[in-house]
Amino acid sequence: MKRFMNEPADFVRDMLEGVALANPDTLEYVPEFNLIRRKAGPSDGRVSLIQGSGSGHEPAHAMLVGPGMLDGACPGDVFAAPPLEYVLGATRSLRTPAGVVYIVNNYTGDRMVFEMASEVVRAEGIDVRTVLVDDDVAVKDSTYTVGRRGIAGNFFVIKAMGAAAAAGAPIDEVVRIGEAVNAATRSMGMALTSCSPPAKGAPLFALGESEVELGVGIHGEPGRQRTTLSSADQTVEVLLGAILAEHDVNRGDEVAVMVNGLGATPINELYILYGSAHKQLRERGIQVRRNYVGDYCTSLDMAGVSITVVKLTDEIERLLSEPAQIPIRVF
Amino acid sequence: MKRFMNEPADFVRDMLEGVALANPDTLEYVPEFNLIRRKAGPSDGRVSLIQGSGSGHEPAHAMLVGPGMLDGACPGDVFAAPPLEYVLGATRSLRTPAGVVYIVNNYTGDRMVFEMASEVVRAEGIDVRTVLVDDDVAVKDSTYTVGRRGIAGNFFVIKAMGAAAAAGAPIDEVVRIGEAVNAATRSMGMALTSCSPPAKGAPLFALGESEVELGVGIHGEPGRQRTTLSSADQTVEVLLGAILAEHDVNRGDEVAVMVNGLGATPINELYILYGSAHKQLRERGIQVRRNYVGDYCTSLDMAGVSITVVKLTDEIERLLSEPAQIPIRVF
Amino acid sequence: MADTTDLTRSIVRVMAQTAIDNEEYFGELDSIVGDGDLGFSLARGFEVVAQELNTTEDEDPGAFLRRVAILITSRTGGTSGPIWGTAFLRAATVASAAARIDRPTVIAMLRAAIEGIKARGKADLGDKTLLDALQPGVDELERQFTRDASDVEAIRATARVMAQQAEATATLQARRGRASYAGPRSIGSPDPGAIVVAYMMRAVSESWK
Amino acid sequence: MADTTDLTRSIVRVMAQTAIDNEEYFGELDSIVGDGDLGFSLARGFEVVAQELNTTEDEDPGAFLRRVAILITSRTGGTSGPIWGTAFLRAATVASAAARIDRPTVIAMLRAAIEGIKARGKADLGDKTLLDALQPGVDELERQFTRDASDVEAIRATARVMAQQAEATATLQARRGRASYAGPRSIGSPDPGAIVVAYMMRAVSESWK
Ligand SMILES: Nc1ncnc2c1ncn2[C@@H]1O[C@H](COP(=O)(O)OP(=O)(O)O)[C@@H](O)[C@H]1O
Ligand SMILES: Nc1ncnc2c1ncn2[C@@H]1O[C@H](COP(=O)(O)OP(=O)(O)O)[C@@H](O)[C@H]1O
Ligand SMILES: [Mg+2]
Ligand SMILES: [Mg+2]
Ligand SMILES: [Mg+2]
Ligand SMILES: [Mg+2]
Repeated sequence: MKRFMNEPADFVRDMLEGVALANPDTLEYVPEFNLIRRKAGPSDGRVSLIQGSGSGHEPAHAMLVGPGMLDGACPGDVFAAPPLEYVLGATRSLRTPAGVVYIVNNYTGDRMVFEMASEVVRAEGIDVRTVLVDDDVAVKDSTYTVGRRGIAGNFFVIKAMGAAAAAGAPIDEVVRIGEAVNAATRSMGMALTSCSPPAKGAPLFALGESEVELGVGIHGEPGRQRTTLSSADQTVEVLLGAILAEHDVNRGDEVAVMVNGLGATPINELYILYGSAHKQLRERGIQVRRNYVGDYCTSLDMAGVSITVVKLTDEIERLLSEPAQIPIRVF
Repeated sequence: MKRFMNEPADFVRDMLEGVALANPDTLEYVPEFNLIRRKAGPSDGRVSLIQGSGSGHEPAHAMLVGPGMLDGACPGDVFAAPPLEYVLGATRSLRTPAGVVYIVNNYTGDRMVFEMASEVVRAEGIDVRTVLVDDDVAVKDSTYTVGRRGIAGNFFVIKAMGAAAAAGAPIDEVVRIGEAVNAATRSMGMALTSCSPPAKGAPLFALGESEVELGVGIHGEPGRQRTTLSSADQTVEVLLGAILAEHDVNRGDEVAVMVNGLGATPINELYILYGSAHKQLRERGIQVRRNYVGDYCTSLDMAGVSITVVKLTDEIERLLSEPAQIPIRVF
Repeated sequence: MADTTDLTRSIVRVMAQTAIDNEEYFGELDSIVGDGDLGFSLARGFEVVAQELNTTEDEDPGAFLRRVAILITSRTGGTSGPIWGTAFLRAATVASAAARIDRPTVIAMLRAAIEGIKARGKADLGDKTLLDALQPGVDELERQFTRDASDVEAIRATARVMAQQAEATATLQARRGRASYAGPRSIGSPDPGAIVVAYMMRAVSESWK
Repeated sequence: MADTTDLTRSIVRVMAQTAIDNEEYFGELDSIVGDGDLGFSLARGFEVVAQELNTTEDEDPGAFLRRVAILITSRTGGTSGPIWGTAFLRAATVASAAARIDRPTVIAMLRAAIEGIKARGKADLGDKTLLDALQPGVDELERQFTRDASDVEAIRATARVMAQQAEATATLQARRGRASYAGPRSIGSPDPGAIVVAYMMRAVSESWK
């Protein structure tokens, strides 16, 4: 496994430093807490949005910080929820009288550390709330499981909450919006290859010549089954089928669709998949009103894709269309 | 080699269709000529910009069409310059009284077909010009070679010419700007893995466990040498060293820097490289005024990177900072 | 008091060293059905603990363990940070409340740690977590104390049981944590967290003089 | 005239079929030092030529070859489109100007094609292109004509020389086209374009009755 890095232990630090150097006017890097924060910080009247999570999913979440999106992100090391200290440091650095909302992907480690942080900072007088993201339909949500995972759908939750917070919405409203978007969002992924964590320097799992992991998690967690790669059209059929089976999207509805690369999938393949998804949804009488094609939430160097479908209401559509500005940009 | 596609022969068509479906308000797809064109087309008073080249380099060039960038792109099949018919079809579809400029990467096939097209459409009364892009310093430019190749630097040439054309600059001026930006732009790449053309279904070349191809071309052409992968810092040192040795950039100058992924390199690694590049340039007294980190000109599913340095003048900096709108976007 | 403080410090030192020495191996274990970060997370957390051990003064075991708990909680990433931090914190609380650290206190500290993990992780015995090595180990330690075994004997027996039980988690299907996503595919390899506590116990037993 | 038109058509048909049948192999050859698209490009271009052959009326060889040239030029991607299109166009021009397609005219057509390729590609003998098989082949054909060999003899000898010369390009370093980027590393494998023309000539020779 070859990759561009210095010491594996410095992978996250070097990356975050690069992000800050590339955005010197708008972002600041606080190495102590792995924190990328808006230089300006949130103004007093505004709710502050923080996302933790492990690293290795870039652009999520350290590269989603900026006006109209996150106020800060304090990622842990690769695939590891951030230590409590990072979350506390980030929260104290970005607190406002209007309150702080944590956007947390539904994983054991992430939930625990944000729960602990909430206890601590609440005692310091910070009004802190949490919005959980759990869009991955690959995992059944029941009381016998740890529940659905949060994957690429978190982009929409962040985007909508970011727009609401930027407009000065009170904390209850920002949380309501986050929960509404999460409830309207379902995703599923497929891996063509495993990712290789930098420290390990080797793949987490092995897939055969034509084998894929259907429903893979963004940390290389297993999905629903190992199966054989078929055509782009059939791949989309399987993923969309699984998503819509767990989604309240019907003929006549409007949706936002994301075709998300998992790290090593070229954009030409993503557009082939998007074309399929667009046409298959159209055949089902569902209209794609907004689309997102590219890498939004990755799993290091994994070749693969996830598809996300967001059921649009007028409110969600409006929030998604508000301007925002983050490190990930073209020009 | 696993990839998301239907029939290999439909790779380019399916991708272009996806691009058009994702941008129904602004783009149009003309299958006959593999043409992605601005729906509105260039207005009469404006110079029209067309880029051909082979496919497999996405987002270049089919995903760089839009206001402030290209008016159309008519890619050939994967790694193959477009047939004459495509170029003629694109030109006739996008001609304006102000003239048409071809932006051509310096490869034998591309040059030939655009030369032939120029002859034909000139006879039809179209004022057509060509700007060649040859930013890749891996190849020595001498009369005994076919000259430097055009790689990721073409983004800057297109961007600046696009801004000039959008502002209504006459054709001579648009060409002058393109040539000036090309002259101010140097790049070099490095491959960690080979790309695998869809029709072949296997890698074009093989690299060992820790081997890299220094100076690789975007069609998998060999570069300067096979060598061993070292740290990100050292990789940047080698690439920047080679670029600056062939570039008139000196202490006190301002530059734009692009760290371009070749298709399968995750963005976290690109930001690690960017951080190194930023710091190394700073040490040389060169200030990075604009930066571009992401996939701009790829080689299918190749893992690797290229770095581009553009020496900025006030004019170039102004043109690069003008707004533009293309399929590649975040929101 | 100096004695039990020294003892506590030396046990924690052995645990920390185990986490640091086995960073790669624990990462390997976690990469079979998990995400491979366990070794890194524990090593970074316990590294700070090891440093602290070299710089701080003696104090009573409760206060010492609380400091360790805070260091682990605040510096360890992943699920391990909250889980291990909570365990140390609960043990510290029992130690501070006790008049002295005798055998019943040790058992009470360990039971409190176990309850802390269960509460924090919403996990129970059989879910295929470190609990499946820890709890049978503590049961064994208590049994040994009841039959008045020597320290060395008791600790050796505990280490043996924990090693066995850690290996035995291979037969379980994970119901908590990341491994649970693998469903039936989680069967066949032991829980990495369970192996970690067994390794630590073995190291403590080997270091016991 | 019908005779030479038929002959021209059948030669072009064999060339087209060779390009179509060997798409994968020619692509393989081009992927050794090139970019692997040669097979695809030629197959797509000659496919259109083959279709056209089935649908169009008889006409004089010059007009026919001009139509082939335009089809190839307009439908073939890569360097091959302009190169092969130009070659056919130049041959067509000589054919149209000639009173009849006799042996000197055939040689003149082929020489014109070679000059066309040289001009379009700014290439010369020894640059490791299809010229390095084509030109020695035409030299041989002319020699055979001079010594009044039969058509079959002449064509067989030409095919033999072209095959040899195509293989011999392996010893050359590429100075034109994409392979030239490989510098000394281009030595060791034959030029794919040269192999293509040798294959086509062999097919023509085998089909000759
Ligand atoms: N809910 C839980 N309660 C208790 N222990 C748990 C729980 N989930 C996981 N563990 C333990 O934590 C170990 C994994 O730790 P770590 O790698 O830090 O977690 P992750 O990477 O999944 O966040 C497992 O081997 C298991 O022993
Ligand atoms: N400048 C040139 N002049 C003549 N023939 C050339 C030239 N460059 C390449 N060729 C021929 O074209 C062949 C490659 O064709 P093709 O694969 O279509 O080109 P590319 O992919 O490089 O655009 C070479 O094998 C060689 O025979
Ligand atoms: Mg983890
Ligand atoms: Mg080519
Ligand atoms: Mg783990
Ligand atoms: Mg080629």
